[in-house]
Amino acid sequence: MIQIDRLKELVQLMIENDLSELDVSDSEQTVKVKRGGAVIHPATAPAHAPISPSVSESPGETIDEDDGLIVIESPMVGTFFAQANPDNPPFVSVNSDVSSETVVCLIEAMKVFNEVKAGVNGKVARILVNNGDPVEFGQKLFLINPA
Amino acid sequence: MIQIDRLKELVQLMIENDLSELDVSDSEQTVKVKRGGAVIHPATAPAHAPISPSVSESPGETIDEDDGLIVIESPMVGTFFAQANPDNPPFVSVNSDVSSETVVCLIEAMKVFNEVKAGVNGKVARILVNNGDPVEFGQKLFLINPA
Amino acid sequence: MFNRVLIANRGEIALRVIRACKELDIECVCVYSQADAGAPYLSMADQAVCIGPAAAAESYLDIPRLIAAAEITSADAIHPGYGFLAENAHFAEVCRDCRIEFIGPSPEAMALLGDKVSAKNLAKSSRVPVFPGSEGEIDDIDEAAQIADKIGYPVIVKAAAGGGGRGMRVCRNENDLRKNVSAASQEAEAAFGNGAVYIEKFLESARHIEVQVIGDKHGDAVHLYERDCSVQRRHQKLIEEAPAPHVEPKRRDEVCKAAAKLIKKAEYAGAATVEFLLDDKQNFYMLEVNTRVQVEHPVTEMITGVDIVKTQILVAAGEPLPFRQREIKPRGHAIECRINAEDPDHNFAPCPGPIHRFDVPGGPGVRFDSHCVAGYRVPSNYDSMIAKLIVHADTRRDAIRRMGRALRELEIGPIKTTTPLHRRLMDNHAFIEGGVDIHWLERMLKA
Amino acid sequence: MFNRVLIANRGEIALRVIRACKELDIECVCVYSQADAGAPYLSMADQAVCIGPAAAAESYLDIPRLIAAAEITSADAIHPGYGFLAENAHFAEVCRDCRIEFIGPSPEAMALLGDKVSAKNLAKSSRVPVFPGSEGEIDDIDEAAQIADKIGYPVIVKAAAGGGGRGMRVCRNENDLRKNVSAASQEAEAAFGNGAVYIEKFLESARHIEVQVIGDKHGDAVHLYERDCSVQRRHQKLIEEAPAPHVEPKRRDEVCKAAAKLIKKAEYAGAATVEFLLDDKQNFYMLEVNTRVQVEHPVTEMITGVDIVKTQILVAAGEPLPFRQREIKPRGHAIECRINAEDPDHNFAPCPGPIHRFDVPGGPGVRFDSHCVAGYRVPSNYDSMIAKLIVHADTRRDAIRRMGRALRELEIGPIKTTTPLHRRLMDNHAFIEGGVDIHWLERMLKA
Repeated sequence: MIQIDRLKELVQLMIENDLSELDVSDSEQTVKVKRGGAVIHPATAPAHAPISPSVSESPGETIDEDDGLIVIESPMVGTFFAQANPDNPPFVSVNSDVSSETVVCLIEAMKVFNEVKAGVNGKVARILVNNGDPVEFGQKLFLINPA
Repeated sequence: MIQIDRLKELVQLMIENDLSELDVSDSEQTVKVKRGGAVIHPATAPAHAPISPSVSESPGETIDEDDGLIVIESPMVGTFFAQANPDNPPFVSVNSDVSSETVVCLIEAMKVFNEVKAGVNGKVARILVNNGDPVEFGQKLFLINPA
Repeated sequence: MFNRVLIANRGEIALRVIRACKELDIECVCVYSQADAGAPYLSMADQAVCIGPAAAAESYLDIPRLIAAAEITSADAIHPGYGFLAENAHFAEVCRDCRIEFIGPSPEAMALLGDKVSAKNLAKSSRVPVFPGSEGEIDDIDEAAQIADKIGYPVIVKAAAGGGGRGMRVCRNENDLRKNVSAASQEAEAAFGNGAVYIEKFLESARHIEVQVIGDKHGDAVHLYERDCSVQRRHQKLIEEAPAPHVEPKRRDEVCKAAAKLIKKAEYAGAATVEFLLDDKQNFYMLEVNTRVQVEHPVTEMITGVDIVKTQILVAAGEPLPFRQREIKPRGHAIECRINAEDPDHNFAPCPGPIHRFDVPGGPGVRFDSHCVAGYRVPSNYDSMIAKLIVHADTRRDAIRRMGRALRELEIGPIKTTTPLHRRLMDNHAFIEGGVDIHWLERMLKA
Repeated sequence: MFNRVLIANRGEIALRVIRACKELDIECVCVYSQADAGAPYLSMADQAVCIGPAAAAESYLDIPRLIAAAEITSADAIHPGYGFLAENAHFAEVCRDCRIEFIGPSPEAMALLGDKVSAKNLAKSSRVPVFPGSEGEIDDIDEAAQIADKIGYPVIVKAAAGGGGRGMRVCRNENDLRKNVSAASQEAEAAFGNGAVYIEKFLESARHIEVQVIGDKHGDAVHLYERDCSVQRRHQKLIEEAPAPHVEPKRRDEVCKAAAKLIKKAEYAGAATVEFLLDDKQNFYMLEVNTRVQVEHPVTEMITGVDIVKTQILVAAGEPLPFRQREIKPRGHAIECRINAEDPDHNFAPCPGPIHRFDVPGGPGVRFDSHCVAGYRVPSNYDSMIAKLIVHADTRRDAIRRMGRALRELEIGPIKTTTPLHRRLMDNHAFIEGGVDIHWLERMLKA
C-alpha cells in the first residue's frame, strides 16, 4: 500500500535539497516524483558543446554516438587547409588509411600553419569541412572508422 | 481499489509542494499524476482564489474539501459585524442552527450595513473572523455543518 | 503627505503607482479582482484587497467596493490609474464626500474639461487652437449649413456629450449635412441622454499630437511638451514618441504654452493631456482633454526627467509643483512601443494565457514597464497590454535603432504579442522618416 | 566606420558591446569558450566563434586564438571589454601588427599610463594631485628616510610595476621603513621582474573617487565628471555612484579638469579612468589610471547622457569626440549595485549554477544590464558578477529610494546573490548620509 507519510518525507527531502526529480524503487514499490523548477528555455539551452581535447595542440577525438566513428575536432580556431600548398594533393581523402601520427590537415592562425594529426589508427570515413573554411575550436573536421 | 480520498491527499501534496509529476506504484496499485506544465513561480502562484458566488449580493457557498463543511464567503469588501449593534447578542454562535434565510452577520461598506444570509440549512461549525474585522470579497466567514 | 494610497486599478498602471508610492515612502494598497488573484505586482504593494469577481463592473468599476476597500485599509487617497473610473467625475465626487483624496482633478474641473463644448469654449479663451465650427450646439439646420459653408466641407457632426465615435457623422456637402444633423442628434439622445450636437471642420488626414500638462492646487500649471501618437490601429495607439518629429518649433511652443494656460484656467490640479490633430499645413486643432495620466506618459518622463506619477501624488497632497516652466528642458528623443498580447498576423486577435518565457531587454536608455513575469498568466478579462518598452537616446534616429535592438532582445512566449510588428516598424522607411498620419498604420497593414 | 567588431570578452560587458554595435549598425562577432557555449547573449551577436576550452588562459586570454577568430570572421576591430586582455599593451600591439584596430588606447599611451612612476610624473605636470613621495624609484635608503620624514608617517612602499597589492608595504616609522624597502624590492623583483620601488604618503582612511575621461585621435579629451566607488569589500567595488556626495564643488571641478588634461597629454584615444583617494580634508591623491572601460561606467552614462561604449567605438574609428566639454551637463544622481552570484551570509562564497527565476526590476529611472535570463546557468569558471542594477533620479535621496524599491522587485533564484545585502545597504544610515570610506563596508559586515 502507498504510504502518504513516507511519500511526504521524500517530498520534503526534495524541497530541502532542491531536487527536481526522484526515482526510487525496491522489490515492492516504485516511486517517481518530479518537481517544478528548472524550465530551460529552448533558445538558451546550451548548444552541443564539443568535448574538449585533453591536450590543446593535439586534435580532440570523441566517439560519434551514431555508428562508432571517431571524430577529429579542431584544436584551434583558424582556417582549415586540406593540403600543404595549392599544388599538392590533400593530406587525406575519404578511405585514406591513417595512423595516430598521420597529418590530416593544417589549421592556419596568425600566419602560422599548425599540423593536425589523426591521433588514432583507422580509415577516413568523412571529411566535414572544405579547403579554406574557417573553423572554430572544437569543430568536427573528420570522421574516422577506427581500425 | 483506488480511494478518492487517498488520491485527493496526493494531489494536495502536489499542490502544496509545487510538484509537477508524481508516479507511485506498488504491487497493488499504480498512480501517475502530472500537474500544470506551466511552471508557476512560487511567489506568483495564484493565492487560493475563493470560488465566486453566483449572485453577488447573496453569500457564496462552497463545500470545504476537508470534511464536508459548507463555507459562507463574504459577498463584498467591508467591515464584519457579528451583531446588529453593540448591545445585541451576535446573530449566530458556534452550534447555532441556521436556515437558508438566517442572517449570520452584517458587512458594512460606505456606511451601509448589508445583511448576509446563511443560504443553507445546518449548524454553525466555526466562525472564522472577529467582530469588527475588515473582510475582503470572497473571504471565508463561517463554516456550516449542513443539515 | 498621504499615509496610505489605495490603487483602484490593475496591471501595469497599478504597478507604476506602487513604484511611485514606494519611492515616496507612502504605503500602498492595491485592490484586485478574483481574475487577478496572485498576480505578482500585488505582492509589491503593502497590502492587497480582493474586491470582487473578474467582471470589471463588479470589481474595478464598482464605486462602493472601492470606497469600502479604502475604508477598511484606512487609505487617505485613491489613485485611479487610467481607464476604469479615472475620468468618472461622480467617482471623484464620492471620494470627496468620503473624505478620501482623489488623485486627479476636482470633479468640477474634470466635468468642465470632459464636456466637449465647455472645453472648447475655455480653449478658445486660452488661445488654444480649436476646430472652426458652430459656437456650441446647433439649434437650427439653416444656421448649421451657413457655418459649414464658411468653414468648408467636409465637416463633422458630433455629440456634445459624446465619445468613442458614437454620434459622429462626416458630411461632405450640404445634402449630407441636412440628413445627418437630426440623425446624429437622435443617436446622441439615445446614447448619452443628451441630443445636443455641434459641427466642426473635418480633417481627412492628420497627425495626433498631444501636450502633457500638470497643474497644482496653488493655481500653477506647467506643460511638459508634446507627444506624437499617430501610429494607431482602430483608434488604439501602438507607438508614441516625444518630441513630435517635423513640427515647426515656434508653433509647437505656442500650442504647449496655450495648453498650460487652459489647464490653469480650469483650476485643474493633476495631470492632464490636451489632444490635438495636426494638419499638413502645421495647423493644430484641439480634439479633447484627457483628465488622467496617459498610458504613454513615460516618453515625456524620459525626455523631461519629470516623474509624472509621483508629481500627481504630490500635487493631490496639496504640494506646489516641484518645478517651474523654465526648468523643463527636454533632452533627446523617446519612443514607446506597446506590447499587447495580440497576434498581429491574425487580425490582432487577443492571446491571453500563461507566459513561460519572459526575457526583458536592458542596457542604456531602455525602460521596461510591465506587471508580468515568467510564470504569469494573462487573464482574458481585461485589456491586452502586457508591457511598455520605452527607449531614450540623443536623436530620433538613435532612439529608433535602440528600440530595434531592444525589441530583438525581448522574448515573450508562448503567447503571441505585437513585438514582431514593432520590429518591422522600426525598419520601416516611412516611420523612420517620421510624421506619419493616424491612418498610416492601417494602410500599411492592408498593403 | 568599422564593418565588423570582434568582442574579445564574455558576459555582461560582451552584451554591452553587442548593444552598442547594434545601435551603431556595425556587425559584431562574439568569441566564447566552451563554458559559455549556448549563452543567450551570444545569439544577439551576428556571429559567435568558439575559441577554446573553459580555462581563460586557453580562451579569453589567448592572443593568437583571438586574432585568428578576428581573421576568420574578417573583423576589422577588437573590443577588449574590461578584465582579461583589456589593459595588456602587448595585445594592443599585436592587434596593430595584424592591422586590426584595438578599441582602446595605443600601446604606447597604455604603457605610459600603466606604469605608476611615469603616470605619476605626467600627472604632476598636468596639475593632477598625487601622493607626496619619492620622485621616481628609490636608490638609497637614507634618502628614502628623509623623504618619509618630510611627508610624515605612515608611508607606503610600492612596486613601480606593481598592482593588486603585491610588493606594497605600509611603514609607520623609520624602523619599519628601513626593514621594508629592500624586502618590497625583492618581492617586486620576484613578482614583476622589476625591483624598482617608490614611497608615498599612506592614508589610513579615505574614499575612492575616480574621474571618467575620454579622448580622441585628434588630441581632444573630455571628462565626464567623477564617481564614488568607496563601498568595497576586499578591493572589489560593490556600489558605485555619481556624482560623489559631499565633495567640495570647486575641488571636484579642478580635479576633473586636471584629469582630462593628463589624458590629453598622454595622447590617449579612448575611455580612461583616473582613480583618486580623497582624504577627510578634501584632498585628492591620484592612485592610478585605468586604460579601459570600467564596470561602473553606467552611472556616468546615466548622469551625463553620454554612451561611453559607443563613444569608445567612434573614437577608435578615428572620429572626433561628438561632444565638447561645455556640453557635458550632469543631471541628477545615479547609483549602481553589482549583483554577484555570491552568498553574502556565508562570506561571499561564489554560487554558480542554474538560474530558474529571474524577475527583473523596471519602471522609471531603472536600468538593468545582465547577460542572464531564466534558464541560464552561471558557469563556475569566471567572475561572479551576473548583473548590474543602475538607477537614476533627481537627487541622491531619491536615487537611494528608487534603488531600494528596484532591489525589492529583483528576484533571482535559486542561486544566492548579493541582492539582500544591497537591500540592507539602501536602508543603512551611514550609506544614506553618504561619503563612507573604503573600509566602511568591511567594518559593517564584521559588526
